[in-house]
Amino acid sequence: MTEIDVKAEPGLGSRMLRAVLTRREILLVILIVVVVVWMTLLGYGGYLTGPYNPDYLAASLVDAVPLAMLALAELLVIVSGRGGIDLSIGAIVSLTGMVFGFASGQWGWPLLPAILLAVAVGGALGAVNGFLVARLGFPALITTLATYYAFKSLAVVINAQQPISTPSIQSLYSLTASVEIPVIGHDIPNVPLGVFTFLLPAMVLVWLLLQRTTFGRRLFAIGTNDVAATWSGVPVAGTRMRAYVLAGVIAGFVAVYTTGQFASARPDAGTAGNGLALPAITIAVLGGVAITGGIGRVSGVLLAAILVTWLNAGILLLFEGNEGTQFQLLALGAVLVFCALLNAYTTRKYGGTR
Amino acid sequence: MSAPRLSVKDISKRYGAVRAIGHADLVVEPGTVHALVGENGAGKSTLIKILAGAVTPDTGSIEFDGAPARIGATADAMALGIATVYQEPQLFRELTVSENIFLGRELRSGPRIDWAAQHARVVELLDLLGLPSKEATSQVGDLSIAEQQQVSIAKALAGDAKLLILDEPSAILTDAEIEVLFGVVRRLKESGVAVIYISHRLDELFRIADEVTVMRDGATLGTYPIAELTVREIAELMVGDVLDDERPTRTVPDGPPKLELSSLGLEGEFHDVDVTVKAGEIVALYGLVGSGVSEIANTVYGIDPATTGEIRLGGEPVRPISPRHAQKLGIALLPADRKAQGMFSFQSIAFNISVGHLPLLSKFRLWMDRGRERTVAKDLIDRLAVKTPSERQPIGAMSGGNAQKVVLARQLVRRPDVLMLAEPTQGVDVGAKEEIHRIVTALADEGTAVLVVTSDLPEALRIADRLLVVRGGTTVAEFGREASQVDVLAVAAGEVRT
Amino acid sequence: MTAVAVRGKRERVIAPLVTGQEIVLLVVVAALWFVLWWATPAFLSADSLRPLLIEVAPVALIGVGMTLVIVSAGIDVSVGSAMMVCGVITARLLVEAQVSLVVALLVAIAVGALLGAVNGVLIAWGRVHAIIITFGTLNLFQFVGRQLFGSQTVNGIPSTLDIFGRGDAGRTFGLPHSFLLMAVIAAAVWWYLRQTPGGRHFYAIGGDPVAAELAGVRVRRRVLLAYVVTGALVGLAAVFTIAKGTATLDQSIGSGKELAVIAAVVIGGTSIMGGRGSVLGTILGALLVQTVTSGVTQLGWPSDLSDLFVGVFVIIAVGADLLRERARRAKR
Amino acid sequence: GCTQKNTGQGAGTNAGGKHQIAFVPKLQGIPYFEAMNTGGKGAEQALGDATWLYQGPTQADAAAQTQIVRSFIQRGVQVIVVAPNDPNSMAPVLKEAQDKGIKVMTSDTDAPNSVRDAFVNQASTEQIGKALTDAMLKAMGGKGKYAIVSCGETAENLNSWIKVQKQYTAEKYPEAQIVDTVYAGEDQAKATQMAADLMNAHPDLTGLIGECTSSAPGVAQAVKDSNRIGKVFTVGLGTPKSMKPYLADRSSSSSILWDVEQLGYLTAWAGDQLASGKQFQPVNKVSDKLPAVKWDAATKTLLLGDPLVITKDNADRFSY
Ligand SMILES: Nc1ncnc2c1ncn2[C@@H]1O[C@H](COP(=O)(O)OP(=O)(O)OP(=O)(O)O)[C@@H](O)[C@H]1O
Ligand SMILES: Nc1ncnc2c1ncn2[C@@H]1O[C@H](COP(=O)(O)OP(=O)(O)OP(=O)(O)O)[C@@H](O)[C@H]1O
Ligand SMILES: [Mg+2]
Ligand SMILES: [Mg+2]
Repeated sequence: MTEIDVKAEPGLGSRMLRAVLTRREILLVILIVVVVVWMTLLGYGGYLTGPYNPDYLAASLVDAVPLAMLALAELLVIVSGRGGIDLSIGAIVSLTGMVFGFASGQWGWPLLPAILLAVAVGGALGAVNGFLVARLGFPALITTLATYYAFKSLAVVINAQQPISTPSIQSLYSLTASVEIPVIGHDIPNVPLGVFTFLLPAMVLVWLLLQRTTFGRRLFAIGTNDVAATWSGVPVAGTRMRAYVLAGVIAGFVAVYTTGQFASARPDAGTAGNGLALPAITIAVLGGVAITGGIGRVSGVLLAAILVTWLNAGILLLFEGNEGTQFQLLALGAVLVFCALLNAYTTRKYGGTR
Repeated sequence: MSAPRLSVKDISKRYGAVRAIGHADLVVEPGTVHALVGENGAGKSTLIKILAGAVTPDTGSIEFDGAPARIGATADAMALGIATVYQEPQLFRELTVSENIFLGRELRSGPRIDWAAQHARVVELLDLLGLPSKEATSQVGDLSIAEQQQVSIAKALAGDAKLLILDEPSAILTDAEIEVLFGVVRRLKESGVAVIYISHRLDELFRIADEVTVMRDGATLGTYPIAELTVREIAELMVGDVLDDERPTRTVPDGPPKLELSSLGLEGEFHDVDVTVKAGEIVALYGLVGSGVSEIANTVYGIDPATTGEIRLGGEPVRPISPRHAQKLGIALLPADRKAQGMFSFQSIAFNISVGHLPLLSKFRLWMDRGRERTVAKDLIDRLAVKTPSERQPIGAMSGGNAQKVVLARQLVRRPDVLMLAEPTQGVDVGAKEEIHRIVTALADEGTAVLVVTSDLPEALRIADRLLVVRGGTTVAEFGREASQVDVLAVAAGEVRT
Repeated sequence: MTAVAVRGKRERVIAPLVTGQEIVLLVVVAALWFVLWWATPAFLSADSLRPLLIEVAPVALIGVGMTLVIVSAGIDVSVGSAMMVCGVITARLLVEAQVSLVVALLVAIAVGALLGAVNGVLIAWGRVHAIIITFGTLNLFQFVGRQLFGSQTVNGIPSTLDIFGRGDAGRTFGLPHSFLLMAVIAAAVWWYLRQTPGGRHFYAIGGDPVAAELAGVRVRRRVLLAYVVTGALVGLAAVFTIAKGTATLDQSIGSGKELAVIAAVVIGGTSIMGGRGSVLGTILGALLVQTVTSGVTQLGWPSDLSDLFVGVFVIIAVGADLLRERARRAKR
Repeated sequence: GCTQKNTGQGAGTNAGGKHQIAFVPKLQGIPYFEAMNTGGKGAEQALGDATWLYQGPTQADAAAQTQIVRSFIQRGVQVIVVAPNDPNSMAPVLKEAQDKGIKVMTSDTDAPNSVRDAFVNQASTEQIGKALTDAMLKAMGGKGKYAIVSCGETAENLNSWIKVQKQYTAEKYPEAQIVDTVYAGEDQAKATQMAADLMNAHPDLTGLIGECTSSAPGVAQAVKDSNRIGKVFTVGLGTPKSMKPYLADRSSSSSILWDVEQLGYLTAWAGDQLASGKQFQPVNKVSDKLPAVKWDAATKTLLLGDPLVITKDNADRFSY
């Protein structure tokens, strides 16, 4: 059994193709540029109903905040492996949002303790998922489907269907309003405050957590190969459990954010329509998170959220009437299927994306 | 003389950089049992997978009953009448025994399965193999591993096989079960079926085989009538001329045992295992597949805690209950199944090395000390001569030998008191093997107690100061450095020492 | 007595007819019905059970297909959206093109099968995880459905659809036709899964697709078949749903059905990991979910509590499944 | 969708200097809001100087509505009108619109805590609640038990009507009783099933109210299916076309609504007034069909008129 090195040095062209295909961030950046340029050109050509300009792009980021944050939550649980997924994340947003509403809006708690309570409740709900999945070995998909039903139901029942929107809740809007960035703000568009108060901190924290802490290492280890992780002495169940708890914590912050954004704690905040979980998972997958675990990056998720947000915002200007919101569905579905097929193809051709 | 049942010429097969088979010829006559022997990794399973259509060869030709045969898929092999019992059972836990046996070629009455006909046939087969007929409708998941193995055999027998291939069927069967199996094989042989029989238990070949083909390093060496050989001679053929390579001499420092296993046992796997390893000593545990040898290291490492006996570490009794626990006690294990138990494929080399030592390579056990991590990784890459441009390369893209060194490096970040190595050089090329041996010896020189669990005999003899043979789930003999391969193999394969 | 004895002696040549999970479910449903009857006696009246059966029919029907999908280790979250597409096409054909019921029915089934084929091809040949593909097609089918609705409702659904469960024309032996039809199809699929080689192959694929391929099972064809059958049943279920609705069809058709169906299948004992499950269990699961939903309303509890109970039942079902599997491993 | 919409002009202005009035309904594709759209388009024709825009979310969700409102802000329309799913949730984005110099309004459902310049009310909460109750009790003969099948749990307008119904029933019909209120979402089939469940749970039930346009036909259908026409009476807030078959076979006694197209018309008209800077009069002549629309300056509310009782006799007069 001799080993030989058969790999020849590939040319520049094929290296670039490979980078585009295997590095999801590069593909996403290209797609974002294509969308922005294409929309802008359409705008100049008069095909849009309103200008697709930096102001609009900046303002629409307000929608990217909860989406990207929940996609980060999904990133954590999907990376943890063994079919990890959290369908209940939107329901956690609903339920913790109501708890936050009670604390801040009805019991008159100051903001900080109320936020801490919401986050703690989010973590506790995530711990329910985590306990079932990590400690008892329940399949994640079906477990979180069950808790989705349960949490959603509790969120609606807890205040007899009523949203909470007292003046103290309404004043929270300032948490998310658009602001001018100090110093350089004069020359660039106003960006929603939530991007700075919620999304960026969450991103940085999750990034640090994944890339710089021992927890991140363990998480990638169990997601990549949980047998090998056991053999290396990594506490598999504890680490996986923590991923679900953290997802719940992030959902808690999102609950605070949406409560502020809409000046109202709504029992269906994360579950109205198709809910927030499906888009969050979609964004995560689009961002290059492998559904089989062990692969996923914060930057990919952020770029995917931005792509979808800006694409959606553009579609609303491109299509008038009800068509607009309908074409958003088409865009999301097509982009997801395209990226998934591409993923499968590159996995076969290059042995996996990174 | 009529055409042989099977005639294989010049088969070769590569898996990427690994050459599984370099050159194989094989001729099997109808109505004979043809043994195929060779050391682990010699290419036996690959050859039979080619015959079964599960793997396509790179070169070579196959003739069946005198006619050229193209075996592109398993269905082709089945159509020819080649039935295969794979080394790893390919059964479906949720289906019944009867369904498993007929899967893919169900007996039908109209559109539906003819359950009664299948049942009748299955009962016959089970009878033949000495299994109770009520098992026909049991789900396979409810059966023991040995019973599952017998179901695999029944499955192979269910079709009208002209050529039956059995890949190490006896490894997990009891003596009584083997007896039944041999009865079946003899009957098939009498009815004109050709049988290829792979086994590491050389002694049993004499009771069943007519001819034997020996493989070494991916090549067939030749075919011999079994009656002309002895266990010892077969062993010599398998081992080849590396037989008397020079063995480095090293002196083991005197001292109390570092690791002691006394009457250690694990229900259903092994029993009464007695081993001692001193600091600075290298001890090998050698046994054939199914001897229980592989489980011993796992037990010491806390994967399956022992059910009887005692483990002592530096004289103190310990009871590792998990790998984590074992590591805290200072025990490390290089796992046998590199891919499944050792590698984090799409993660970097540095990641793969540091993952077992996160508290050590972090600040406050929380924050990765990336500088240290890099230094440690680079240091180990140098020390182990891992061939890689950088510590950031993913391990999945590396050759087997280099990947193995990385997994080994993980065990060396902290120098363990006891280092166990399971099949440390399986699927590793000669050069890397050499280096791994050097590293292990160096570690022992620094005072680590080393226990090598291997089924690679030359390796065991080369690096070990002492060698213990495991057979039938227990330690049966001890050899020193001067032992000859043939002696050891003969004992392990069942020769009774007088 | 003697008959029983004779049967007992005869050798069983096939796996047992019903599994433990199914018996447990049967007992649970029976117990729930008893409790509800005790709390509100009207529960066990024809007027109460008939709507329940009509309501169960479409979910159970899609569940039959979903059982095939999940047994072969897949999943389909696009069924709700597919139902919307089938529904609007059928309704518009009936109202605007005035086609006969039979034609509309066949078109619904064909459209459903086509959508299922899209999923099946992408999953089997594109080699992408089923949940991702069907998340994608969920959105794509939604788009198609809404385009077909064109922001309008379809009004004046003809009363010929009453044949599926309404009034005297809609029932036989007091049972609504939609439920009966579902039962017949379920029985056929049950028989297929249990008795034919093709059926058993689904279990083999769910257990280990590579080994199944080695044994000569045509895995991709089977996988495709599972999604196509599910799609076709979604088409029929869409017709049932239109039939049980009012004279107006709106865009809410199908919304949220995927989760309800998956819940029913899992409560019915089908393992989400594939390889194990039965159609009978799925129907009992669907019956259980609807009983809980109706029961909560009939008891006068907040209707949203029913979701909580469904969630708890799913957890219990999965837990029981795990315990059984563990006991089995321990026995070995 | 790729037709030129903005021929060569800079951002923000619009073709021909017309006022752009954008309406965001709770949900697209349901007859009620599509009828409002029809009315609004009619106004566009009649008024001459206004363009009526309409874009609805695919899900009845505040977040989706906000996105659409933002795209309208970006288009630089002059007036944005919203029928909020959750009134409070719309307040912030409406404020944003106003800050950009856009006039903001609500229609169908109010957002009382918002900065809206006007609310176009179909009929007062009191009136609708009372009309529903009176119609129900008229059918039931002034006494008996009835139940309400509502839709979205959080729908502000439905909940406020229900509150009135409860009070008014207790005051005016002491022999009548509301036994249960259930929520079916925007799902007709679920409404039907829940109505059937309610009838079973309360065998002495004689009335059912379908509180929105999807549950109104639903409850009637349930009565029809269980052969209880004449024993259980239903009243609902249903659109004429969807209620017609049920009014005809008497499974529905009457439907309480208002002229939805006219509501759309009035909304467009009001938007046009705001855009051109005109003040509302205490009583406004909007069109021939709307000769006297009242403006309440204190609450900044335009009132369409009294609720309309739709019966089998007048159902044909409406095209939605
Ligand atoms: N799928 C594969 N990919 C890469 N290498 C492989 C693969 N299968 C086998 N090999 C390698 O080919 C060589 C021959 O393996 P094979 O399984 O044929 O040996 P064997 O003689 O059956 O050994 P054993 O006695 O241990 O069963 C080994 O080095 C093995 O690691
Ligand atoms: N007469 C037969 N005897 C034995 N095995 C058969 C026979 N016919 C088909 N088979 C095997 O049974 C399996 C199912 O084959 P079949 O031709 O029924 O597939 P299919 O038509 O796709 O299935 P289905 O009946 O589900 O549509 C295949 O593995 C096939 O090889
Ligand atoms: Mg082998
Ligand atoms: Mg067939």
